[in-house]
Amino acid sequence: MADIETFRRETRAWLEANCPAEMRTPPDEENDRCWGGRNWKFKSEAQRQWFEAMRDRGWTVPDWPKEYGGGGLSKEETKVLRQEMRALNCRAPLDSFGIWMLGPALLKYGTDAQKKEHLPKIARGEIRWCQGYSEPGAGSDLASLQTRADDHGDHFIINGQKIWTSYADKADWIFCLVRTDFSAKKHEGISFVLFDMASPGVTTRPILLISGKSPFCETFFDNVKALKSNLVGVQNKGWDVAKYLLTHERDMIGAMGLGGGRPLGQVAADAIGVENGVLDAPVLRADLARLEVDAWAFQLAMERAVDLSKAGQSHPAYSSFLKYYGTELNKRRHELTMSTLGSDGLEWESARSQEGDAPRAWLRTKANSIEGGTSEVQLNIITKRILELPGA
Amino acid sequence: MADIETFRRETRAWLEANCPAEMRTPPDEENDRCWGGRNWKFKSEAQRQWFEAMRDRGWTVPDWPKEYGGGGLSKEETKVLRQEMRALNCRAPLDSFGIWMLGPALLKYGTDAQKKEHLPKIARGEIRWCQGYSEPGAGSDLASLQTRADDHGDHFIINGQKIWTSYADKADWIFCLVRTDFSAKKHEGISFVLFDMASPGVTTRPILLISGKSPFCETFFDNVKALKSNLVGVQNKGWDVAKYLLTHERDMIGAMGLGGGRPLGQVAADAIGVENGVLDAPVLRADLARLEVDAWAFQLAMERAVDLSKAGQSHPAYSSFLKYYGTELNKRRHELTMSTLGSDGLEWESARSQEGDAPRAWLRTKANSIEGGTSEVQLNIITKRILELPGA
Amino acid sequence: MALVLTEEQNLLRDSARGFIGDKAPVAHLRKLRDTRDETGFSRALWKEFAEMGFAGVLVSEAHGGSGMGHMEAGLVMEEIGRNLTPSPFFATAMLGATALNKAGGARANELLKKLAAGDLLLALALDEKSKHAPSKIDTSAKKSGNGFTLNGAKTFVVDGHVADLLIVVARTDNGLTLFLVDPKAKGVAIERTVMVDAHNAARATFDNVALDADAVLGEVDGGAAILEAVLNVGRAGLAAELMGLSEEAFARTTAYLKDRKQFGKAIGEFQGLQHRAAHLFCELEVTRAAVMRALQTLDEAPEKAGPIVSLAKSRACLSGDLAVREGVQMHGGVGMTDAFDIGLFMKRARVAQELFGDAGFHADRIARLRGY
Amino acid sequence: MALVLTEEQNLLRDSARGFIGDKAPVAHLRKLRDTRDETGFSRALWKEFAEMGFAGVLVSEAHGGSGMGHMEAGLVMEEIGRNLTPSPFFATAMLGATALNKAGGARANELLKKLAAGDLLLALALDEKSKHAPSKIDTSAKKSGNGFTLNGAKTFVVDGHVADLLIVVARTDNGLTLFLVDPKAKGVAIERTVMVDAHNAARATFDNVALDADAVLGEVDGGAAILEAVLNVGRAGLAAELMGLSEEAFARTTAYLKDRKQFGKAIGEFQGLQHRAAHLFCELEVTRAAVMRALQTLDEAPEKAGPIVSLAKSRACLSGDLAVREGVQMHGGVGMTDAFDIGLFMKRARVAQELFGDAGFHADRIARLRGY
Repeated sequence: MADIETFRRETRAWLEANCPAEMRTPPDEENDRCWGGRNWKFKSEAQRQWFEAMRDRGWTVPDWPKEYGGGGLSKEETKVLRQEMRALNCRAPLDSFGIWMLGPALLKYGTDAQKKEHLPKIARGEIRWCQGYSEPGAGSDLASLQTRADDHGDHFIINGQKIWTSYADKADWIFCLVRTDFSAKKHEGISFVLFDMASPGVTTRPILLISGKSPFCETFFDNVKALKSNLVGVQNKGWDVAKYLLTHERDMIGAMGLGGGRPLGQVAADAIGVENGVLDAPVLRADLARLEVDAWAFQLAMERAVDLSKAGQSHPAYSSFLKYYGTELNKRRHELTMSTLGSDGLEWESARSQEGDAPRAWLRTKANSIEGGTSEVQLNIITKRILELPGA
Repeated sequence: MADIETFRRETRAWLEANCPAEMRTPPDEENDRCWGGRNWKFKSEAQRQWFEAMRDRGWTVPDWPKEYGGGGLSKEETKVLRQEMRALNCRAPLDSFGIWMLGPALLKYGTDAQKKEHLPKIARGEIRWCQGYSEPGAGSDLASLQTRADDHGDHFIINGQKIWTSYADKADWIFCLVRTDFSAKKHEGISFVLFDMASPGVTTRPILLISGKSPFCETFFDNVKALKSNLVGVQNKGWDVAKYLLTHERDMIGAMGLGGGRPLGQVAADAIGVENGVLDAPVLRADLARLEVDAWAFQLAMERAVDLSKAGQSHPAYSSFLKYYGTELNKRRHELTMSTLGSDGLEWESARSQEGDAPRAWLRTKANSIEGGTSEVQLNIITKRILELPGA
Repeated sequence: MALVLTEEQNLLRDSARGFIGDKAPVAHLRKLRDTRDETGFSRALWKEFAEMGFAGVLVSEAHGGSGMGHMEAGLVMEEIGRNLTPSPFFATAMLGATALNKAGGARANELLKKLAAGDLLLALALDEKSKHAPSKIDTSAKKSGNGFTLNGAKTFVVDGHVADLLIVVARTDNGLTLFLVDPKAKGVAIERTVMVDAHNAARATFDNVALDADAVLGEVDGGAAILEAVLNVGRAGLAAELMGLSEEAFARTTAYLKDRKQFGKAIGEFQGLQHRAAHLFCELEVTRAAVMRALQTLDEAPEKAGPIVSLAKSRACLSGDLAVREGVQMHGGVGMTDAFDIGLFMKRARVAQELFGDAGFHADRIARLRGY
Repeated sequence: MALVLTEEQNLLRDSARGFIGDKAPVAHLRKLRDTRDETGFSRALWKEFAEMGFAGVLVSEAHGGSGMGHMEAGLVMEEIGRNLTPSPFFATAMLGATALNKAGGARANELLKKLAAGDLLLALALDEKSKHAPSKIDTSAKKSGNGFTLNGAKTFVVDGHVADLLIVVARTDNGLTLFLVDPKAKGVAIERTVMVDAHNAARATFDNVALDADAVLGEVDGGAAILEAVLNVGRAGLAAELMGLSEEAFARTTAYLKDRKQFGKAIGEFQGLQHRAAHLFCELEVTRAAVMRALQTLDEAPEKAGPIVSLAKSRACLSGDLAVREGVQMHGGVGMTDAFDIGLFMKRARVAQELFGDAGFHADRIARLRGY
């Protein structure tokens, strides 16, 4: 434990020295994140400095091996780094589907060549990735996807359509599920391939959401060529990779349950007022108190999930619990945020409301329990894999 | 409307003159009800007086035809009678599964002879009935029942076992579902027969409930003889009668959602205290307020169900809604009653707690959403028959 | 009163349903929103509302109205809810007409006539806090010569930016007073606030606004009674709107459950969704009974309507909220797209909940009335 | 601290699970109940608890205990919960030992020794109202000569009718003071109250009870700090008990879902029940994390434990309540019978919720601490 305390001290000192003050304020969801990629423009000098300092230590991906651009930290050290970053309110230096989703899958299923090719570019924020999973007819029933990849020896020719491709219009490469065997049972003819979004035949069209934002796209493939050297895992066994990756996506989305920013109870106290020590909206107060109870406990459950995983005691389907609970909690938090803000929270276009920050965030949360596998799908997984009930 | 107002005035006057003061206090669930039957002993002279006065007017079953011992009142008059009885807190003169369940089924499916034989005895409290439906292997899936009735020309010989037969040990006759055709599909070989519980071969055994009470029995039939003249409806078509009767049972159980007695908010105010105008248990108070909102609205929904029925606008499966909602509400009310009473409500044996009145009533409500078709079965019925969703 | 519609009410509902569904379906709202329409509703359509007798639904025939009742007004609100129709019906025909009816007098009667003809738009300027709180009024009207000087700020003023007259709730020496204020008067500033539901709302500030004595609606210091009547009517109307909105959202959701296929079958075949849909059906039925009784009470014993109106609004908020949340979730991804209507139902439900007190506000009010 | 058990803790849990499951399964409670046992638990078994080191789990080795910690005590409580075991463990080994530890001094140390050996039973006489309210203490101890005169009435005193000494919370001149009171002293009346869960509880009244100066536990007027420590330990212990109880109820329920057939298949094949079972699983996991952190905090930073203990108790009440309600409903008719165990879990859960504050009490407490 002495070593880890030394590590903690040194890390804290380094973060204090290297994280600019501007990078220690809560980011605006839409405008302040750093996504990297070929065409990335930093939003500020502080953002660039912070990104580069972290990148140079490999701390955009602290627990990846150093040879792939990572920091080579142990699980314990990674946890300490995260704790110290949280203590200083440091922003993430780089947000990336490459880090959260593709990277872990490549580390497990990629060839040496694939790891060497793709992982450092992810770690260094050089290539921005998007995910090609859902299709109009394949949502919860993802395995019924129909995008076809015809085998042409050293490459595939891909035709079809994806939907809900986040930031497809801004991404450089895509990791994509395609059907490579139409005669096999539906889970068995799927492959997992990577290709450049700049390839001829790729087009994207943004989807406007009810929040008025448009992070998602429809993506069309018209005779797109993808090299077989970028097939991850075994041909027709892409479902295994997809499932593995989905658990990482679930962890990420589940973490939304943690919330962030100013405690809602205090927001409410300021907005509504306190009389005799209690909020002047007694029924709302009961809801806020119950949310606080569940959210605090869920935060501990997230912490425990990491500890279980470190101790090798985690159930492989545990991420479905975190995803389900975290997203439902996040929706509840935003419902209560709206109730707390009252009519001020309903303004959609005004400087006063930061162009409807609160209602747009509220509406955006409604997708949490749909994307990455609906809440219903998570409950099915828990039923089948953890409770082992029949017929699930 | 003039006539009905006259009826209201006269009814009120008659009730005031004929309902003894003792019969205008809330009855103790266990001890004060009047069930009638061959072996009935009145609990008090007032109970006898009130029963006989009402019986003689046919008002134990006010809306049944006079020829069968009823009051021959219109729906409108029946409603007025009920309102006036409620206004004076009059107890029901006679509680009876014959009135609530068998009677309506006989009125619809019975032969003239059956009606003349059985209905007046129900109306006059001379025969007490019990219901033989569930079996150990046939609960929610009632139609899979196995009690067999073999056809012997003018009579059946019945063998098998029933469970959850309320008051079987006190009843004079039973209306019973039996299988008369073992080769037909499960809903199609069932018949609905009536027989005397004093018949040779009938035995009953009480089932002790978690509430410590025992209104239910296991009931065994060992070569019991039942006359075919007491077959209700068509042989092998008893399921139609059973379903019709179940809707009446559901209305009855759903009515539990109305609650009764002292408003829980006031009980709480007395038990816990009020500070600054609000209960000194703020989170509990929010739950109580929400219960009050839902319970009051449900009371109106019950009233609307009667009005819809009178207007011929009611859906035949509407009783499943009332049964589901009313029983779930009643469970919630008793949970909150327990929370309101605190440790005083946990005493199981003491004069102070009336021998655990509150906890026993609380535990008893847990059966509400099981008996008469579980909540899950009601939701299935609503799904299929009202929402018409596929595959339900 | 029986909790079923009379023959006449059925006819009115059918006619409102046909008319509003035809002239102002959800596409009507979309168009107003997407063109950033300055008025926020269709003036031509409002004239037609007047011709149908809807503008004057609560105005007696003596004053040029159709002299119907609250039950009937509720039926119109329900169809407005079903179609998410932006309309002055709420602010003018329900709130405005009730204020004028209750105040009485020659000027009010003259205004009622114009209102019923579709020639007068009103807006109630009441709330000052972000959460509805009719007891928290800081706006003041100080006596000044024969008249008053008005100061204060109001928020969530429905139709505030298009109203011909504002009805402003202000504190006077011994209570509350309602004033009819010309929005073009000196010292009045109106800011339209674009809301999440693309319906009208505004903020209004009053900076030493000079009012004549005849700006008073009703009696000086007698505003509380008028306001209570207006709030009862408004809350019941919103409950009816939420009822219509919820039922339409639910109908669209069950249709989608029958239509959308995953895992080789309609998603409505999955019992997990079936039970939730059936539960929602029950919640809506319970709410409908409360809303009907509230509207009936406004017609028959308006002085007793407070608690039952709170019940209706509380229930309509609860079941409306559940209906749109389940609606979006059960629609899955397409439910999240702006191109699909279900999200518009969620947006309007949120605003209608917040207006004049949400489920918690009204549950609290009932608990207080019951002494706990 | 990681939210996983250490190797030693795993061993302890296994040993507690084996021992308690073997010696005191649910049938043990049934027998005590059905024979109307006068003690309400098995004294012989309590001796074995002492031999296992459980009686002195919170007593240091210096005072004859096993010197383990709260995490370990929580593991024992969890197994007690799983088996619904009536035991002095809660009142004596958790509450009593904490009070004595915190008070210190020669007499306390001597009592700790007896306690750890299984030769001393204690009971905390705290609550006076039917809802837990440690701030509402009317019982008073007035100075009288060298000692005090005690007057008041207490309720919900766990093990009150069998305790060798009562720890009575009373109001003194400048605060609260804890007193060690002999239940056989003149003026003390104890009434055993038979509770729904067939566990021990009593009412106690004190009518001019004369107490010596050395009856004071800790300092005069210094009871609040001891009481806070005792309540923290007790609440966390009850949370752990509820956790064990809930998980066992859930395990029995999922087993029944696999076993019971209706409509030609196991009822666990119905998605309506599946989703509810899966949701319940999640609620229990969330609670477990909170309970573990609360117990850890009692070991590592007890002075900061107040809020996290309230979190654990609040969560354990919520998920415990859900577990037993779903348990009975999913068992259907047989779940309603006294012959089946699931109802006993519901009964005990209700009592454990009420003891030392229910979910609402602790949610309210957290909100107050957070300033709203």
